[in-house]
Amino acid sequence: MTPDIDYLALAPEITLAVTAVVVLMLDLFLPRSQKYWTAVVAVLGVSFAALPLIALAVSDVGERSMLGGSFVVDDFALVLKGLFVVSGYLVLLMSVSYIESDRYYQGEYYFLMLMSILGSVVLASSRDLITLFIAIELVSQPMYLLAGWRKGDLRSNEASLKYYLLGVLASALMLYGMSFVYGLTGELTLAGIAEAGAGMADDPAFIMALLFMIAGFGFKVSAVPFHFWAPDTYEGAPTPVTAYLSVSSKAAGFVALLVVLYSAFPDAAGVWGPAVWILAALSMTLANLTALRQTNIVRLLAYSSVAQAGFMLVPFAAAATTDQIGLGEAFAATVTYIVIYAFMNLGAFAVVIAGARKTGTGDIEGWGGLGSYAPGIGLLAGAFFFSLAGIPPLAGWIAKLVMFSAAMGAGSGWMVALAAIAAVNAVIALFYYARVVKTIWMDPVPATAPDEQVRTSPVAGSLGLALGLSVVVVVAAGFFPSLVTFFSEATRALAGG
Amino acid sequence: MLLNQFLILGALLFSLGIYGLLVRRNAVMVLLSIELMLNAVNVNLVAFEAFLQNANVGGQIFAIFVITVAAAEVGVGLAIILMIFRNRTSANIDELDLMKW
Amino acid sequence: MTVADWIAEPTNWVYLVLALVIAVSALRVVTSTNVVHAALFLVLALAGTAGLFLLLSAEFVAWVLVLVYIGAVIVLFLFGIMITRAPTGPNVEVDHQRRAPAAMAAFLIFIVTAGSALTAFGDKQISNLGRGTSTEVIGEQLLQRFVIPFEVVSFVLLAALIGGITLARKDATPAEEMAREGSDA
Amino acid sequence: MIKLTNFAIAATETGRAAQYGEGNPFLEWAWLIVIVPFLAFLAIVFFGKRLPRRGGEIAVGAMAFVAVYAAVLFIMNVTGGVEFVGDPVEVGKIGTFAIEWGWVVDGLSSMMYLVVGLLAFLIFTYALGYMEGDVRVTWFFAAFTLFAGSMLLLVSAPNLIQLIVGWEGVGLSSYLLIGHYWEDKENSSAGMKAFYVNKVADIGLIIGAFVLAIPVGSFRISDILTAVVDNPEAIETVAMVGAVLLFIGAMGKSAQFPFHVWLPDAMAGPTPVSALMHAATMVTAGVYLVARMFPLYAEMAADARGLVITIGAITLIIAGLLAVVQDDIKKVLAYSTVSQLGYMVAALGAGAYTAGLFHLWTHAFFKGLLFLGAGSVIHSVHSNNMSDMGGLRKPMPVTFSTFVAGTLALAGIFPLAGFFSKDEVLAAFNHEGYTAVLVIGIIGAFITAFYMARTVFLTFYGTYKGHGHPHESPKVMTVPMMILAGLAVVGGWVNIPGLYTGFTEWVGTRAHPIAEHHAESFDWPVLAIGLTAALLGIVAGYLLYFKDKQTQLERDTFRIPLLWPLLEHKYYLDDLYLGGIVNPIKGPIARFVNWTNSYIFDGIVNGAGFLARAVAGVVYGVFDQRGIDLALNGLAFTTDGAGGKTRLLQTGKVQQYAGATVIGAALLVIGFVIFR
Repeated sequence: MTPDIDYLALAPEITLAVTAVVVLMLDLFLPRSQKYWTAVVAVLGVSFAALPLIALAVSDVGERSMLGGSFVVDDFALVLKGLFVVSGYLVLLMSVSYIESDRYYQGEYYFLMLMSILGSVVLASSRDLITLFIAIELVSQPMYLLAGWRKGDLRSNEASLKYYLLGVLASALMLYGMSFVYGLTGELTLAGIAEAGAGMADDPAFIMALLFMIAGFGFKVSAVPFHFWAPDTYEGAPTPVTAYLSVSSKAAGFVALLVVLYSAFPDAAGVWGPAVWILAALSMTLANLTALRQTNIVRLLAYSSVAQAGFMLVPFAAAATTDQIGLGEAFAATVTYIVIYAFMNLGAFAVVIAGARKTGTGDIEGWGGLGSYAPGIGLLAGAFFFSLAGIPPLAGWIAKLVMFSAAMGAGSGWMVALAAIAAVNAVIALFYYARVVKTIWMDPVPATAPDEQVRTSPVAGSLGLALGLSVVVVVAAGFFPSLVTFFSEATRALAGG
Repeated sequence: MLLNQFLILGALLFSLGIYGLLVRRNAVMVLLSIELMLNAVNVNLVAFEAFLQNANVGGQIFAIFVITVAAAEVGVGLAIILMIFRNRTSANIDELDLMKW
Repeated sequence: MTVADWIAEPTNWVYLVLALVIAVSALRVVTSTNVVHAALFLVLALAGTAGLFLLLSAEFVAWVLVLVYIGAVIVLFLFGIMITRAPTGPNVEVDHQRRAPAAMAAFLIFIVTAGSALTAFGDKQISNLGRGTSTEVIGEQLLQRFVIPFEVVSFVLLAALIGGITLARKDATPAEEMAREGSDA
Repeated sequence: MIKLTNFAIAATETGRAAQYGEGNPFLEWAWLIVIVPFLAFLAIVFFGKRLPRRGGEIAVGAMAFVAVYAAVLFIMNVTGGVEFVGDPVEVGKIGTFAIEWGWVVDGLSSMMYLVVGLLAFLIFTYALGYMEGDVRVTWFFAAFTLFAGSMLLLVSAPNLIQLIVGWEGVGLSSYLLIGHYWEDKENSSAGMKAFYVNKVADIGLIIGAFVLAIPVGSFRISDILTAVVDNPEAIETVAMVGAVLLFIGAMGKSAQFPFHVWLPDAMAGPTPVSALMHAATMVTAGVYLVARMFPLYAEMAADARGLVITIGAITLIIAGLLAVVQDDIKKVLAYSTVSQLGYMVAALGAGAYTAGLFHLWTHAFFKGLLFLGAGSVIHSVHSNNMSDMGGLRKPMPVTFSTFVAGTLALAGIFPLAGFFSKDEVLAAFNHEGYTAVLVIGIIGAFITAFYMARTVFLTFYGTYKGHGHPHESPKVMTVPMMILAGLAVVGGWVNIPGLYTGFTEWVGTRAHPIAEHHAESFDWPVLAIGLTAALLGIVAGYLLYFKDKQTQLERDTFRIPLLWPLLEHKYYLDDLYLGGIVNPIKGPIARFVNWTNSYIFDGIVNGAGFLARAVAGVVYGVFDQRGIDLALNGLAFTTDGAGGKTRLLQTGKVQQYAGATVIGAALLVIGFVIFR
């Protein structure tokens, strides 16, 4: 008896897996001077993975479910797979010049990156606890290693170990929760859990299981108080890896949260809604306040990304106090925010890579006057940071708007309070985002700046491409939100709204 | 047999693992504690499986996956510890605080 | 169910012995001052767990545990301990001074986990254990219902293997590398 | 007061039935007004540097287009009335809400298009001369175009989302422009301050928009206003909250107390920016918002109007007093703007839609003019401070005469523009029964005239105290000033009660017509008192800053007032006699008049002038600089300080992180189990 496998539905995963193996093989046989081929193959492979996604999106079969509903390719999965492939593509582009410039292991780097992307793509389709768990592990484990990829750098070592230890702890908590979910409901598929778990929302064991799982996912999305690894790891890890951690890895955490909370625990929204409310409020406030005092740009972005995670969690909290339509709306709001956030944050990290090359430092002070000798980078920095701050008409503003809409639409006093907290935090965030832009444009060039030749050296082509693609999306989606909302609206079916 | 006699043993293992994770200075010993925690999950899963008697033996399958992943995790963890040891000639994790605030 | 009933069941005697072994060795894992001892206590705890699994008629999982953990992982650990020259003698500072807060946190978790188990399952019995789960069923499930995670977990292992080797291996100096490149060409 | 039932009648009564609407190509293509500035912005960014005037010509060209197109629309409105909402383009969805881009052409927006387009065109032309040789001319014009474009986007908005986008765009580009001379740290931080203060208030706008849109189910302004008129239960409960929140946003942009603190600092930007910002864009946005949502304030949220009028009144008096003690000529004008905005807001709060907008209209001309004049002076003497000026009447005749025209218009002297609009505002206060506000308004009129007279005398009379030789500005700068001077004179003649009230009809055509009281003739007592107050203000300024030489020398140093009339005013009277006015009637009558004059009349005038200065000094020193600034800085400091504390959580020790994670998870569980 062979399992019924829909190979078209699995085509993106297969493409990525084959690419990864090819990259590994190439790395084995290529001489050192030819290693760049691994990068080319990796980038091409990720692009090819988009083709079956498009084929699936236009095919007539609405929803492809296999293996007893534990692996489903529906609109939600397609949209998120698309996001993972595109952001993976951008991260690979950002990696090329960065990885080449030092004595890094290129072939293994791209292999591990592809593994992690593969994990996230599998994750988007996972609809049972085991597949979900394995997919999350495949996303994370390569990242534990890649965070330490600058082997000789003590900070990178430390980043790796901190991420690893806390990651494993989070996995253990999540697994403990999952084991109880299985024990209580006797089901592994999310649909089965939703059915069997209905009416259990008051059971302390059920609450414990649910909250432990949220803690595990909260680690991935770096929500306070599970965020502690993020600033240290972001600072120490190679910057493209950080970009991946703050976007794809975080998005993977959100995908897990979305599918688990909305499709496995819809009846327990009264538990996870308030829990996420607390996480959201804490994340926004604590991270924004701390970000005010940061002097390192990557660390600033780390706290910014924790705060952004808080914003993304807001609609979850709204879901608890709303009806079925509002549930779908909250779901779509989170997806919209994730998609927009992915592009603006990747753009911001691409700017950081380009800017750090030119200024020779990650200290914000050292970036003074960057706008005068690299106006292009300066403008892009302005676009991405203001987008993160939610200034219209950049895409980040749509994200904020959607988030506010979901919060206010729920109509309960608690949600209005959370919306107010979010609003205050949006203003606090403006302080540190605008400060970076101000430094870039309005401060004098510091004496420690590198010489003319370094400052005016051109940006690597691949990095330029990544910057260009992200800025196009960030600007275009600001004017035409449909570019994003068309996709996120398609996903809301998962929440039944 | 009671189901709970296994679950409480699992809870005990899990808590001891957490205690070890928080209190051990040596990185290898922290890894040992993590193994305790994952093992607690396995105890839970197998006990639940025995209790539920599911046809698809999901609990046991889950436990197998956990064991596999735990093995991979140990490999990754030891690699990281080795790398750090090479740079600092110490595997004490409380000495790692270059990055803070 | 009274205590007398519980003791009347012979399997519970087995359980009691195994549980004591597991609990004591787990405690020693996190308190022993000698890393090698700690690792060996972990072996004991895992062996006890494997025994529990047999008691719960999960033979396959029990043997996987023995083979993978005791056979491979612990060996890996011991290598790790040797290579990192972890403190092996007594009287070495292997713990923090902050035992109390750590114990508090662990105790909180114990309350939460054990408490929820108690409220949820009360005196539910494990019965009808039968002859145990056949390996055939597990194999079938793994390759049918769970074939995707099964394939994916192989990638997890591969990634851990490749990445682990890359991180852990000693880098050649640039001169050595040049020489090797030369010989390649 | 307005009653809900009047609305149906009002629709037929006030606005003329609009003659132009669907199908008219000018209206169908009116979105060009909004798009062209943005295209110009892109063109300047990409090609500006290569052009002879570094991109300025593109900016001026774009604004000329806007001005001409707006003029066509305006003429269409004047001749037949326009009421048109373009088919919106749906660009996305937030849940059930559509995000749309669209454009509105009606009485209100066509008036604003014209004001923005015309002022922007004139000021951009002026800026060609003013900014010549600046380091970042291209960048300046790019941001300036963006500024005007954002304002037009805001004005054209048929829905609150588009309005907010334009709103934020105005804030962002103003930040860029205020910080233009960023080499000076103070300037870039002034830009930041403007940005932050606005952003804080914007929260009100954004949340307010949601509060109103959610029960209505749409962000379209017309839907919301229709709901207001239809009076459904759902919106009734939130109308008040929504109206107040929207008004908080308006307070930020229109620099109403206590959000006014950013505006004077915003003077750090180049003068053309100040001119545009104060005359037509940005600060008028708040007034525009309240006017656009007027039916909401008139009907459901009538209680919110109490807040509106209170804030307006407080702002007008406080800012007016502040203007008195400024030495920086631009700051005088800045506080003056704040004060005049207070008039507009208070008028809207009193339910006088037309009066508020009328004052916006006339104010645009004379305040634009005054800023250009100030810029011309600054350009010439290279200082903002009036203590470096004086005696500029001779070397700068055009600037002088146009500036005086602007001053008289602002002071509200017959028959200049400000006279009619200010009188209409005061009359509205009187008619609606806001006596206290009327009194404040009249005192404000006195203060306005006083500080403007002071400015004119200190700048253009006396002796020159600066360095170098002042000279008249080039044609490219003076011609826009002359045009604006002309408008400052005649701008008010479009709404003369009892004679010609075209303006009332022009702004009346809109989808939700406004029912309000329109006086058939002047409110003569109010007119007389208001005009007298203005004249007294000028006289007081004249006495203190022209006749009183010592004051002129000491400028703003305070002197004991009681000695002063005794010493100086004899001289004044002598002068008056020598002038030949009183000479023929020397004798007891003359002496009596003389005595009355010096002891009572002058006493009142000068005493009031002194009092104004004293109060202003206190308000400025204690309240504005210390109180509000401290609060703002304190806020920044507290958050920053909190950041310093929260930072400490990140100890760098991985096991403490793990502990926090574990305890966090455990406490969550315990909390939920216990509290459920």
